[in-house]
Amino acid sequence: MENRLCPICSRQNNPQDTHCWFCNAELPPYTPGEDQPTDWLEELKNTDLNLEVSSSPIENNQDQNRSEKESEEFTPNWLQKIRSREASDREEKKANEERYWAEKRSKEGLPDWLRSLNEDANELNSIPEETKPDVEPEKEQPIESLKSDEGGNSIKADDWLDSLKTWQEPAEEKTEISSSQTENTPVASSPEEVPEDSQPLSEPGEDFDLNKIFLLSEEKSNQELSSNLPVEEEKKDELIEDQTILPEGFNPLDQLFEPIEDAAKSDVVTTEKEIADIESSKTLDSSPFLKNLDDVLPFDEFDQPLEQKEPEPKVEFEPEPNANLREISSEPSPEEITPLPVGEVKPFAVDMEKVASPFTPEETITEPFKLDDLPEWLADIKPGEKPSTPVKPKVRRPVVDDGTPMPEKGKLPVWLDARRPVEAVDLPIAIERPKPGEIAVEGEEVSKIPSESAIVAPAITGTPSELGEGLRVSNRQKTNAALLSVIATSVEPVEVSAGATVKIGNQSVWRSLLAVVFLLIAVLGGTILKDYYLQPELFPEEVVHTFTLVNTIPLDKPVLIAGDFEAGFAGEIRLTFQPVLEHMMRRDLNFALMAINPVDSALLENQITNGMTAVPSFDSASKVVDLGYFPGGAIAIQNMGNSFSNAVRLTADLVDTSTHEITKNVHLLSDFGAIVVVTDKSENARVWIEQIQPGLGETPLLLVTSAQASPLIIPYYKSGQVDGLVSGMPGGMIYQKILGSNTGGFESATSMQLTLGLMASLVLIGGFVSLVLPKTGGGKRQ
Amino acid sequence: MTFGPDFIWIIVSFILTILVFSYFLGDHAIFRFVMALFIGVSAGYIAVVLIFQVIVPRLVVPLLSGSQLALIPLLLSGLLLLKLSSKFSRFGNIPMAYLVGVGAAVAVGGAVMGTIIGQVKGSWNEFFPSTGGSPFLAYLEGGFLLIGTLATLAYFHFNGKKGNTTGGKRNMMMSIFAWIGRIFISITLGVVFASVLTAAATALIERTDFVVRTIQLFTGR
Amino acid sequence: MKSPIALAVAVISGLIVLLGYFIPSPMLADIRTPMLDWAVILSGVAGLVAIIHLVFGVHSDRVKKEGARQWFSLVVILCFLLTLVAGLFLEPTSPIFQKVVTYIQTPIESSLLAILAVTLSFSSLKLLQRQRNWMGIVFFVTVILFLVINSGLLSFTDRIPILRDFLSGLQLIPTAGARGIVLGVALGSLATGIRILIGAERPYEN
Amino acid sequence: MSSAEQIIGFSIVVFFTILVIIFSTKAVRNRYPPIFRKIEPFNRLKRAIGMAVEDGSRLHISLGNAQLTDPANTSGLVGLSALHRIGQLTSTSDLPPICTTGSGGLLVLSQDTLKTISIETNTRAFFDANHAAMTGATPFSYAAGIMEFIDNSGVNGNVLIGNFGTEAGLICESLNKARVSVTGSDSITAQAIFYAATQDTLIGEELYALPAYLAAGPGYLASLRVEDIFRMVIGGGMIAGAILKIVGLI
Repeated sequence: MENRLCPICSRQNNPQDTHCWFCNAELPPYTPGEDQPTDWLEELKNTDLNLEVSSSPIENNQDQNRSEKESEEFTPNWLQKIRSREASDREEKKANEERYWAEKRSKEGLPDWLRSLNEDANELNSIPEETKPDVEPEKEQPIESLKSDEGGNSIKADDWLDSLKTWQEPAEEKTEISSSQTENTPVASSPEEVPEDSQPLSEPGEDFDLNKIFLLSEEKSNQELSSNLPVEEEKKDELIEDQTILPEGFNPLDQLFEPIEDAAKSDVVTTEKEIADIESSKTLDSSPFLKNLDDVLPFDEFDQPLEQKEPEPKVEFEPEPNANLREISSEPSPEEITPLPVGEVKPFAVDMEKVASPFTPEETITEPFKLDDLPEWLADIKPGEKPSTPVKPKVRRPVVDDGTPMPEKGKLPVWLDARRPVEAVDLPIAIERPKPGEIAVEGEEVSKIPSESAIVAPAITGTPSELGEGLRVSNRQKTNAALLSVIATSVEPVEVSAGATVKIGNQSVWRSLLAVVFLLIAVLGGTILKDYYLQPELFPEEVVHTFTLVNTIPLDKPVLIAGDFEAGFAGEIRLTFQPVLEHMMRRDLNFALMAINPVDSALLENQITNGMTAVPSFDSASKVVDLGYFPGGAIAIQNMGNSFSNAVRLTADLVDTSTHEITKNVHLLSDFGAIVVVTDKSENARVWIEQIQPGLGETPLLLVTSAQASPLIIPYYKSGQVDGLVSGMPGGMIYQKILGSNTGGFESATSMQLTLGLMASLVLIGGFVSLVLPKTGGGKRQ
Repeated sequence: MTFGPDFIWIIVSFILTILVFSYFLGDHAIFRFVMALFIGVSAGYIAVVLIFQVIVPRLVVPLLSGSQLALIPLLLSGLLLLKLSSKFSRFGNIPMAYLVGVGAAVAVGGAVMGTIIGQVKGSWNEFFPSTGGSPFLAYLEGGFLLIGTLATLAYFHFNGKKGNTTGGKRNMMMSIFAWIGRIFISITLGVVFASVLTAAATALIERTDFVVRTIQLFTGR
Repeated sequence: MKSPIALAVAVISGLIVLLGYFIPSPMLADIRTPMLDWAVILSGVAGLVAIIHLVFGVHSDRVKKEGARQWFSLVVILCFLLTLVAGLFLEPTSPIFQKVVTYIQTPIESSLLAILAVTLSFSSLKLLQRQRNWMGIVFFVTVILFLVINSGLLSFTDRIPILRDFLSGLQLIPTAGARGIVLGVALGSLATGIRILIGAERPYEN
Repeated sequence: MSSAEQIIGFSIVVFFTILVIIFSTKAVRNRYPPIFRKIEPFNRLKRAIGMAVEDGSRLHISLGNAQLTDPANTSGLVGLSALHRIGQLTSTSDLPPICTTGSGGLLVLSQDTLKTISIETNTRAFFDANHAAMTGATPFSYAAGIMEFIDNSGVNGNVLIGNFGTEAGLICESLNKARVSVTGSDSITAQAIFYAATQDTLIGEELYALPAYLAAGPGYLASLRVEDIFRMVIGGGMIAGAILKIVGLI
């Protein structure tokens, strides 16, 4: 092989080049016997996947040289054109390079910040002895070239673009290192091992630093921000560090889905026309994917867009798209950073990774593709497992790029297409053919979104649809998108309920009918059938015990009634608590009402008023004190457990509790005759049991709860932590029966039994029907 | 029944119940109207309660009585109110930090002292025979509960083996326990769900009963 | 904005309150009790801030915009103002003002809960379609069984000792399951709380 | 509360903290990389996040109605962490997530979180304080408010993480139109309702793992590992105590 490989971007250059024609990185000295770099996919296939080269739709040739020859043999016209254009461009570049070298030689030294960057980069690049590959000197080169790149950035492009480049490089570099490692190691590692393997490389060897771990270097000075590069280097470290801890589905794309990430990166660079053009043409030479896809997709499919792209006029550097690009990559430009207050800008690298992380193939994988990683992805394409439906070229085929991409409203911008999360591909939609005559952006067919689904944020002027203007998608992206389509067609489409709307309509009818049945039963049970209910054979022990305890409450001590329930449960609580309250009123006990929930003060007062109709002798004015709303939830209850008089100083009428007739002798909760907690939630009850009960001594803790809380409270009653329990309407009815009163509830007993019976039948029928019907992807998905 | 203010309130209550029940026919404008009313009224009520039963007795009264300690919550409250301003909202970070810090401590304290120690002790107590009960039965019951609790805990075990960071699998032993735990969890959730349905059914019956009674009141039957 | 003061406030206040759980020192209690009181006050003020934002932020914004939500927000604002004014004049302990709860809030909330009876039953119809696995089937059977038990239709089993013991034993299972769930939740709470107390999680910063 | 219990409690807190810090260090993470079991709802959530970016729809995160002074607040705080992470992940979408709560404290925190996201991801133009709201002051009005708040907001995925009660059933009603709804609560009642009414329910402690599974940071991963260790310790303590109880030593 005559060409020289760039250690940064892994692309081939002429042997005489000193700098990479694509990324301007310094090339290592040329050695005639230099090995071809292995790409990870090739390795993957050799080791893990065992794909049969001949049969796989994405087959990769084992013999790189052979593939080169083949590609030369079949070089189509369009490729020849591109290459001839490349040649002319190279000549132009050469002149620039010479100028650059001269400049570089004239430089006496590097600025401090760049030197430190170099050190950092070396540290980053340092490889443990045992794993250090032989090609280390070559690997040192990229850093050098990176340095020189940065040094010369004033020549080339604007600052932000350079910073973007440097940002890209660590990932590339890392891939390079890992591929070199595997090249030198007999036992090839799978791509998912790459981060682990390369982890030590990225480790600066520092010990635990809480700030770094948790804060991700949040305190950045303005100086650091403006000088960008050292910061970038730090972020690089973190980026690499985080790669090891990212969970499934959030591995950075450069590890898991390198080609797409590359494409995305190239996207960022496309604003510089030369790079963009070369990128697109060179991709055809070097991308393993293209070689694979050559078998799947006829060359003429790629022909058209490239030919159209070629005569494209030079794109001017426009500030607006650049700003958008910054947003895409989450890279704040220096101009944008400057006005920000110190510390408001998060480290870029971390953010970028975080932002990019959903676009990993893993998720795709969960549902339509059943893949966990890129390698597994490919693993799913078994030898000979070509798509059952032959790929329709027109569907996958990149459409004309007229050089002025104007994404339509409601469609994703090109850059997002390039970075789009694979898992989000709604396959039936994704392979939809563009409408005739529709001018679509390249690669758009993969990400075609129905316009009705795109909702534009109100009051936001610049949507990403607009932000995507002026961007182009490289051929690498196109090939990757095409690859996805190939894979997509081989996977069963996601089940989409076609008649969702109809079903929803039907559902509301069924639900209305069901509601009518429920209401009818409730009405009939409360009127005509009200005497036909089944009486319990035995009274529950806890209710009987509660009744006994209420009978033993000393008359000289007040009872604390704490309401901790929602207004929605007031009906059920009334039926449950009314007989207990009536019993206590009959005993002429004093009450202190406390509302843990703001509405309970009113509801408890209301129950006292109702009780007075049954017990008219009860004088609520002198027997009841309203302590009002007691805010603070659990901590307030805990405080009250420590000292009631300190925690509750005032009544609802702002009278001091220590002077009030009913509460003046109460200092601790144990000074009450009984604590009655009325609640609808088991969690609330648990707070009372855990925080209050241990300090109550002889004072009984009685719980009156909604039916929904009872299953989780009964164990506390059985273990003796709760002294009495009345729960739900049935509990209230039994208490009424023991008390010999009628506070309501008996009239509803039949309704209750019939309603619950109906519910049980419905669940049963629904269950059996469900077993017959196919499983849904989830009710919510409809 | 006299046609006094209470009667008007009952009519209001009746109408509101019917309007909410109209949701059975679908989500429509009238139902939305009631929801808007509900949101507005409940927000107003809570605001009044917060002012009169939290701010006044706990902040204003101590301040008026000359407590200098009350100046701290006053200052913090003032800073917190700045959260309403987009310009000065950052000054509200300090009271929020205070609130979050205290909240976290309460959560940690409650989790450790209330739940972890409380529940572990509770599981021990299951082995204590109740008065007059057979010790063997208590051990059997306690053992059953202990296995159930341990299995449920095993279900939540996150560490796995083989695979990437969040794609691992449980080991064999843990899988068996987790399977048992899953049964316990299912039964627990099933029992609680049945109880929720019971509570909801009670509300349905209570409301239907109210509607029927009110209609009877109107018709004089 | 990252502020070391906010971090210090969160960590120190949290640690003081937390230590109060473990160290029974009267001096610590003297500091801790007012600190908890302040938290309660701040929680109330935060509630007010949220209500003001809801009414004069979210809903008043919507009133200004054209659309179907306009009238909805208008009703919210009017009802809020009416209730607030009434409350400020009458005070919350007034029996008249309390009718807001007993005759407006309670019927609406109870009716919403009643609606749940139907909607949850309806959801349960498709339960096994969604959760067709062992866990779903056990859940399904349990729901049916306990609905029947709660209805009282099995009250005859009280006379049959074996059945009575079986049903009583069945009710032990939720105890074990709930204990496991509660312990798990406590571990999660502990982890979350500790992350905040060591400053690893700072939701209060912007 | 006995002093022995207080010592045990204090030890639990101290050791838990130390272990979280140790497992957060790079050295430990690299030497013993964490591997956690697969939890299907999280995969669906990741997919929903991707979908939200893809099809220009929103994600709605609801944090429940726990007060910050309540021990149940941690589930809401976990919801906040999830909001933060989801906000970062969907920052390339033109519709940032919206957030609803039923508690004042959580509202303020969620607004701060949304603001932080907008700063971190350079999307301040998209920040709107009204994207977070306390939709109602009581649990039921909060649920009713959610119905209205997310209606016509382009919401196609919901994440309900926090403390809920029975109102969870009402909230589920408003989720029906969404593609994915991941739900979790520390309340057993809400868990039961979610399990019956939604597809992707996180049971118990699983909800606390959400930020870790969304790769929110090493602290979250470390917490999960320490939780596992303490789960073992608790299990061991229960068994040991039971034996001692049977023997009659305690």
